[in-house]
Amino acid sequence: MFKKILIANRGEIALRVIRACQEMGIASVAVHSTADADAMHVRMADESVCIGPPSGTLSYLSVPNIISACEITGAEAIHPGYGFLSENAAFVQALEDHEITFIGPSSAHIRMMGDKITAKETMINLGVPCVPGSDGGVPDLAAARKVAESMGYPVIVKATAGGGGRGMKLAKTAKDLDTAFSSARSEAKAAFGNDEVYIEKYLQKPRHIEVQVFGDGKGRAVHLGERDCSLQRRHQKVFEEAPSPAIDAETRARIGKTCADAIAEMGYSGAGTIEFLYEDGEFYFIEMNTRLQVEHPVTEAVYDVDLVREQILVAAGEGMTMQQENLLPRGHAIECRINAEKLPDFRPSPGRIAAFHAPGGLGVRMDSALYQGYSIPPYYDSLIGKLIVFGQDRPTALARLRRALGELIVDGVDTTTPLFHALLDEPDIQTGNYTIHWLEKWLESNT
Amino acid sequence: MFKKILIANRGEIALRVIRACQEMGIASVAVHSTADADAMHVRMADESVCIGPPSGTLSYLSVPNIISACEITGAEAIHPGYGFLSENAAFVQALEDHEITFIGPSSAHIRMMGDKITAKETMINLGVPCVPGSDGGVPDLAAARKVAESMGYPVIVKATAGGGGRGMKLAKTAKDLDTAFSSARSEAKAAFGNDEVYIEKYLQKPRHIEVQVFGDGKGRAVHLGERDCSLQRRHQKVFEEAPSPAIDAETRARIGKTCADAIAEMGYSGAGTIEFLYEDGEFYFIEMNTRLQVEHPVTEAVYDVDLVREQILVAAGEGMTMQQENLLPRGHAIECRINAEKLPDFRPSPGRIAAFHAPGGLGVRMDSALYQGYSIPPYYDSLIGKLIVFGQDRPTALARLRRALGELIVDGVDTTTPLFHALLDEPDIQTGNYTIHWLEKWLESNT
Amino acid sequence: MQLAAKIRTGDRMSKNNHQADVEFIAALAALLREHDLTEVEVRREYGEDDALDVRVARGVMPTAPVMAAPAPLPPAAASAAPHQPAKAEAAASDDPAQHPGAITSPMVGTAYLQAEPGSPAFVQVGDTVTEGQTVLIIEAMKTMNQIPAPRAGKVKRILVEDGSPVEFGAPLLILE
Amino acid sequence: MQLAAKIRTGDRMSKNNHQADVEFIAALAALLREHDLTEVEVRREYGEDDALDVRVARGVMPTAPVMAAPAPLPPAAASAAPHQPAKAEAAASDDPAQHPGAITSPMVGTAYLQAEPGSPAFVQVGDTVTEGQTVLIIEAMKTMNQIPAPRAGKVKRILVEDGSPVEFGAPLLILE
Repeated sequence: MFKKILIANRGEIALRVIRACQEMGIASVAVHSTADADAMHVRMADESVCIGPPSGTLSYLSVPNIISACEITGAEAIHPGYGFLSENAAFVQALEDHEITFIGPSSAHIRMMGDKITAKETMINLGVPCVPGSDGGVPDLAAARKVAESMGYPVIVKATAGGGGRGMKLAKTAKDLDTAFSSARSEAKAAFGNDEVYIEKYLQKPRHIEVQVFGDGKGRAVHLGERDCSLQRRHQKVFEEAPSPAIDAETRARIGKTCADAIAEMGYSGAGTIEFLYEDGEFYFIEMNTRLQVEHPVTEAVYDVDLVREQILVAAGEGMTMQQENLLPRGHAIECRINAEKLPDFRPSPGRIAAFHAPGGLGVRMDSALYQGYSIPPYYDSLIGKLIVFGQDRPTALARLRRALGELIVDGVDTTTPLFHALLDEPDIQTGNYTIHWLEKWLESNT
Repeated sequence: MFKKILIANRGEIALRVIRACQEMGIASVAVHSTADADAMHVRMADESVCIGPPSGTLSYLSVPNIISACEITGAEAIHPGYGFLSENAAFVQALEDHEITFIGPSSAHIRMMGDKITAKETMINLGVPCVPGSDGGVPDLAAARKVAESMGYPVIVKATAGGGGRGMKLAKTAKDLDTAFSSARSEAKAAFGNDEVYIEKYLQKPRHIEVQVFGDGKGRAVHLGERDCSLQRRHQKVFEEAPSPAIDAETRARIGKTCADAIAEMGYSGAGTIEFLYEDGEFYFIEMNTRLQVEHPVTEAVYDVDLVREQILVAAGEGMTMQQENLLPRGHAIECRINAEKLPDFRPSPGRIAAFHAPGGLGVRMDSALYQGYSIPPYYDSLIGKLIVFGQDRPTALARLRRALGELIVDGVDTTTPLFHALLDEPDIQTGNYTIHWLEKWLESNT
Repeated sequence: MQLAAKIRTGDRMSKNNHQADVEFIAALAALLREHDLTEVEVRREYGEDDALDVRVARGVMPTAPVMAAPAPLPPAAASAAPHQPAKAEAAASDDPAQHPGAITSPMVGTAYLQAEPGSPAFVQVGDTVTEGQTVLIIEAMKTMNQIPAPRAGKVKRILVEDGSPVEFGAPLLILE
Repeated sequence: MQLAAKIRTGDRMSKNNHQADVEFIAALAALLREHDLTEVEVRREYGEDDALDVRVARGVMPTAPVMAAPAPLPPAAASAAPHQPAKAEAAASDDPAQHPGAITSPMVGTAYLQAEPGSPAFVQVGDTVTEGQTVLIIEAMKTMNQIPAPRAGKVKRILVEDGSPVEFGAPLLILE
C-alpha cells in the first residue's frame, strides 16, 4: 500500500480523499495556490505544498509544480479528484514517465474517452447503446426514409458541415420527413456550401442517467447502478439521486451489466461513469467520465461502499473488494450541490463565512471544506458543500433533505440552499417526474 | 398520525426527536427551563414553552408544567427522550389520565421493570436468563453445596440483610465454600444481627451486552441484536458498539429471539433494552430499560432503521414497520459520548462554546445540540454530543472513528475527546478484548 | 462568535497609557456583549496628533437560513428555522418581565382574569391591591390556581389577556 | 486554537521597551480570550520613527483538538490535526517572504546553492550580484532551472539550505 498520497485538488473533494487516506493509514499531501493557504484541505492534510499563484492554470493545473511537489514530499501516488487534471491524459502520461502512480485509469483510456468520436465508436463496439444515426451522409430521400424507419421517429436531419442549429430539421413523423430532408439540404447548401446531411434519432424529453462502473484493471468490473442527474442548469448538475425514479430493478440490472461488461472488456481500472440520455425505456450513450464524479456519495450511500478507498486499493495493486453479487442497492439517496451563488441569477458569491453549521443526525452526510471564518476565494468554482441524505425510500429521503436543509447555516455569502427548499415544494420533484429540460423551464417561469 | 408532539427533554436527544418529527411532518413543541432559553432544541422546534427555573426538578421533571405545556400548545403526545421522566410510571399514569399519548410503553410495564425484584421474576417466567441464585436463604452447608454445584463455581455468599459488601464472601471452588459460608454467616450475624445468607453465581469478567427490542403493543415484537457497552466509568457508558466483538451470529439470534419472545408475550409497546452481563457464553439479566437508550444510533446504523420514527408510529397506533426477517445487521458502528468534562478527573466543564465544528464525510453521524456561541449550562448532565461512525467492518469503523475525532472541534470547554484518542491506541480496544472492569482499571493505571 | 477590535491611537499618547488603552478596549468589548451589538466604531480625537480609532465587532451566531424558506408542504412541514415567531414574542416580552414591579407566572397554564365567565375581573388597571389578594387565576392540569399579589400595590398594567396561555416566568401584571 | 501575534517596531525603539511591548501584547491577548474576541489590531505612534503595530488574532477557525492526540497507530495513522508542523514552518517563513528584497521561488522543487556537489556556491552573503546572474538552481521534474537575480544588489541573507525542498513563493534569498 502507498505510504503517502498527494491530492492534486482543493475544496470538498480534496477533503474527501484526505479522509479516505486517514482511514487507510496513508499520509496525505495537500497542494494549494497562494489563495488557498488557509483552506481546509491544507489544514487537514499531513503536509502541504504551495504550488502557485491563485490562478488555477498556474497552480492546480501546473503539471510541473504538482510533479515536483510529489518529488519533494516523497508522495508515491496522486489522486486527482474531479475537474482540474483528473481527465488530462498528458498529465497521466507525465506521471507514468515519472513513476508516480495515478489513482485513476490509464492515460490510454482517458485519451480514448476524451475524444467523442473514438468514445462512441468504442462503446458501439462494446455493445453500449448509442444515439442511432445514419453513419455518415444520407444521399437521397429513399435512403433517409429507410434510416428513419429503422430507428423510429422523431428523427432530426442535420447538415454534415453544420453547427449552431443551422441546417437542422426535425421530422416528428414519417410524413414530415420529405420537407425536413429537403429543407435541411437547401439550408445546408446555403449556409455551408455543402448539402450533405445525416440523420439521428431525436430525443424529446430525456433524463440524464449515468451508470457508476468500477474496473480492477485486470479484466474484472462491476456496476453500482445508476444516478439520475437530470436536474441541470446550463449543463451543470444541481440535484442528483440514486436510484433514479424512472429505472426499475430489471432495467438497472440490464444496463448495469452492459456497462460493467464493456468496462471489463476494456480492461479499465478504477472508477468511471457512463452517461446516458434515457427516454422511453432506451439508453443513449453520451460520454464516459474517467474519474470520480461530484455526485459519487449517493452511490456510496445506496450501495454501502467507499469508492475512494476502492480507487486507492486498485491503484495500489491490491485489487477491488467489490463483487457484483454483493452490490445490492437499498434505500434512496439524494445530493444537493450547495454553491456560493446568489439567486436568482446564480451569480458567484465569494466572501467570508460568518457562520457555518452543518446539519446532523440520522441519514445526513455533509461534505464541505467550509469553516467559520474561512474566506471563499473568487478564483475557483462555486461548489462549497454537498449535502447528501439517505433514507429507506424516496419520500423519507426527501423529507430528510428538507429537514437537513433547514439545519444548514452558511452566513456571510449567498448560497443555492433556497433553490432546494423551493424545489422540494414542486409536485414534479416529489414524484420524480422531470427531464433534463425541467429545471431550466422551471427557473424561467419562477424568476 | 399525531399533528403535534411535545418533547419533554433537552440537549441532543430533544434534537433527535425533533428531527424525526420534522421528517414525519409533525409539529414539535420544545419545553425548556429558563437556563435553556437559547438552547438548540428550543431554536429548532416549531414552538417552545418555558416550564420552570434552571433546576431540573422544577422544570424538566415538573409533571404539572409539562402537562400544562401540552394543554396550552395542543400537543397530542409526549416523547420523553431518556432520563428525566422517561421511566416515571406516575408521569405516564398522569398522561393516561389526561388523554395525552406517551410515546413509550404503558405505565404498567414501566412500573414492572422499574422494580428490580418484579423485573427479575417476570424475566425468569418469560425464559430470559438471570443470574442463578438460591431463591432465598440457604439454611446449612449441605444446602449451600447443593445450590453452588447446581450453578457452578465461583459463587458468592451474601447476607440476606446485607449491603455495602459486608457479609459477602467469594468461593472460587468447592473447597472454598465451607469457609465462605461460615464466615459470611458470622459476619452477617455480627453486622446485621441476622445470619441468613443466600448464594449467587459470581461473574468475574463479564461484558455488558444489551439487546434492543421493540414491541408493537399488540403481541408482536422484534429484536435488533445487541450493543456492547462494557466500557464504563462509574457505571456510566462512554463507548458503545454494535455488534459486540464477543457475540457471533448464532448467539445473537438465540438471545435476540429469547428477548423478542419475552417482549411479545408481555405485550410491550415501543422501544426497550434488555441489559445483560455476559460471561463464558452465558447471559445474565440485569435490568430492562423501558425507553430509548443514549446509544440507540449504533443499532440504527447497523440495522438501517429509524427507531424514533418507529416509536412514534407505534404510539400513534400505526404499527411498526420492522419485521424480524428483514432486520439483517451489516457492518459495524461505534458511538463515543462526548462530555463537557475535564480529564483526568472527568470534572464537569460547562461554559461558552468558542468554536464548534462537526466532523463530516462518509459514515459519520454527529448528534449534538452544540453551536458556536452556545453556553453549556451547569445544571444538567455533561453529554454534549454523540459521535457515531459506521464502517463495513470493525477495523474500518475504528479507523473512521479516529479520523472523525480528529476533525471534531469544541473550543471553550474541556471535553472527553482526548480519552477516545487514547483508547483507540490500546490493543485491547483494537481487538475488542475488554470487560466491564477494563476502563476503570485502565484509568487507574493511566492517570 | 467572532469579535474583532481595531484600535489606532495618535502620536501623543504616552507609553504608560497602555493600561488605559486596554481598559478602554475591555469596556467596549463588555458593552458589545451586554447590549448584544455586532459592531461599535469610535473615533476620538484628544488633540493634535493624538487620536484613537477603535472598531470592535462581534460576529453572528448561527441564525435562520438567510433566505426565507418557501412555504412548507407535507410530508415535511417542520423545516427547522432556529428563530421561531414564538421565540420572537418571548423576546419582545422580555421588557415587562424585567420590570421590577412585574409579577411573573409560577407555572405553565392558561390565565384567567376573572373567576368565571361573566364575573367581574379580579383586578383592573388602577386598582389598589393588598398582599395576598387574588389577582388572576392560572388553570393548569384542569386545576384553577389562584395567583395572589406578592405585596400591596397599584396595578399599573395587565400583561395577559383572558384565556391566554402563559409560560413559566411570563410576566402577568405590573404592580407599583 | 491558534494565537498569532505579529509585531513591527520602528528603528528607534530602544530595547528596554521590548518588555513594555510584550506586556501590552500579553494584556491584549488576555483581553481577547476574556471577551471572546477574534482579533485586536492596534496602531500606536509614539513619535516620529517610533511606532508599534500589533495584531493579535485568535482563531475561530477549525483548530486542532485541544488536547494533544496520542501517537497514531496503524490502521489510522493519519488523524486530522489541522495545524501541522509544516504549516507552522510556513507561517514562520512569512516574514522573510514579506521582505521587499526577497527573491521568491517561481516553482516547486529542490534548491541547490551550487552547480554541482563540490563546486563553489553561486552566491554568498555579502556578494554583489548583477541583474540576470544565476543565484541558485531549482531542480523540478529532473530539470535544473537556473534562478537569475531579478536586479542588481547585495546578498543580505540566503534563506534556503542546499538540497532543501521549496514551495512556490518560498523566499530564497534577500537582495538589498
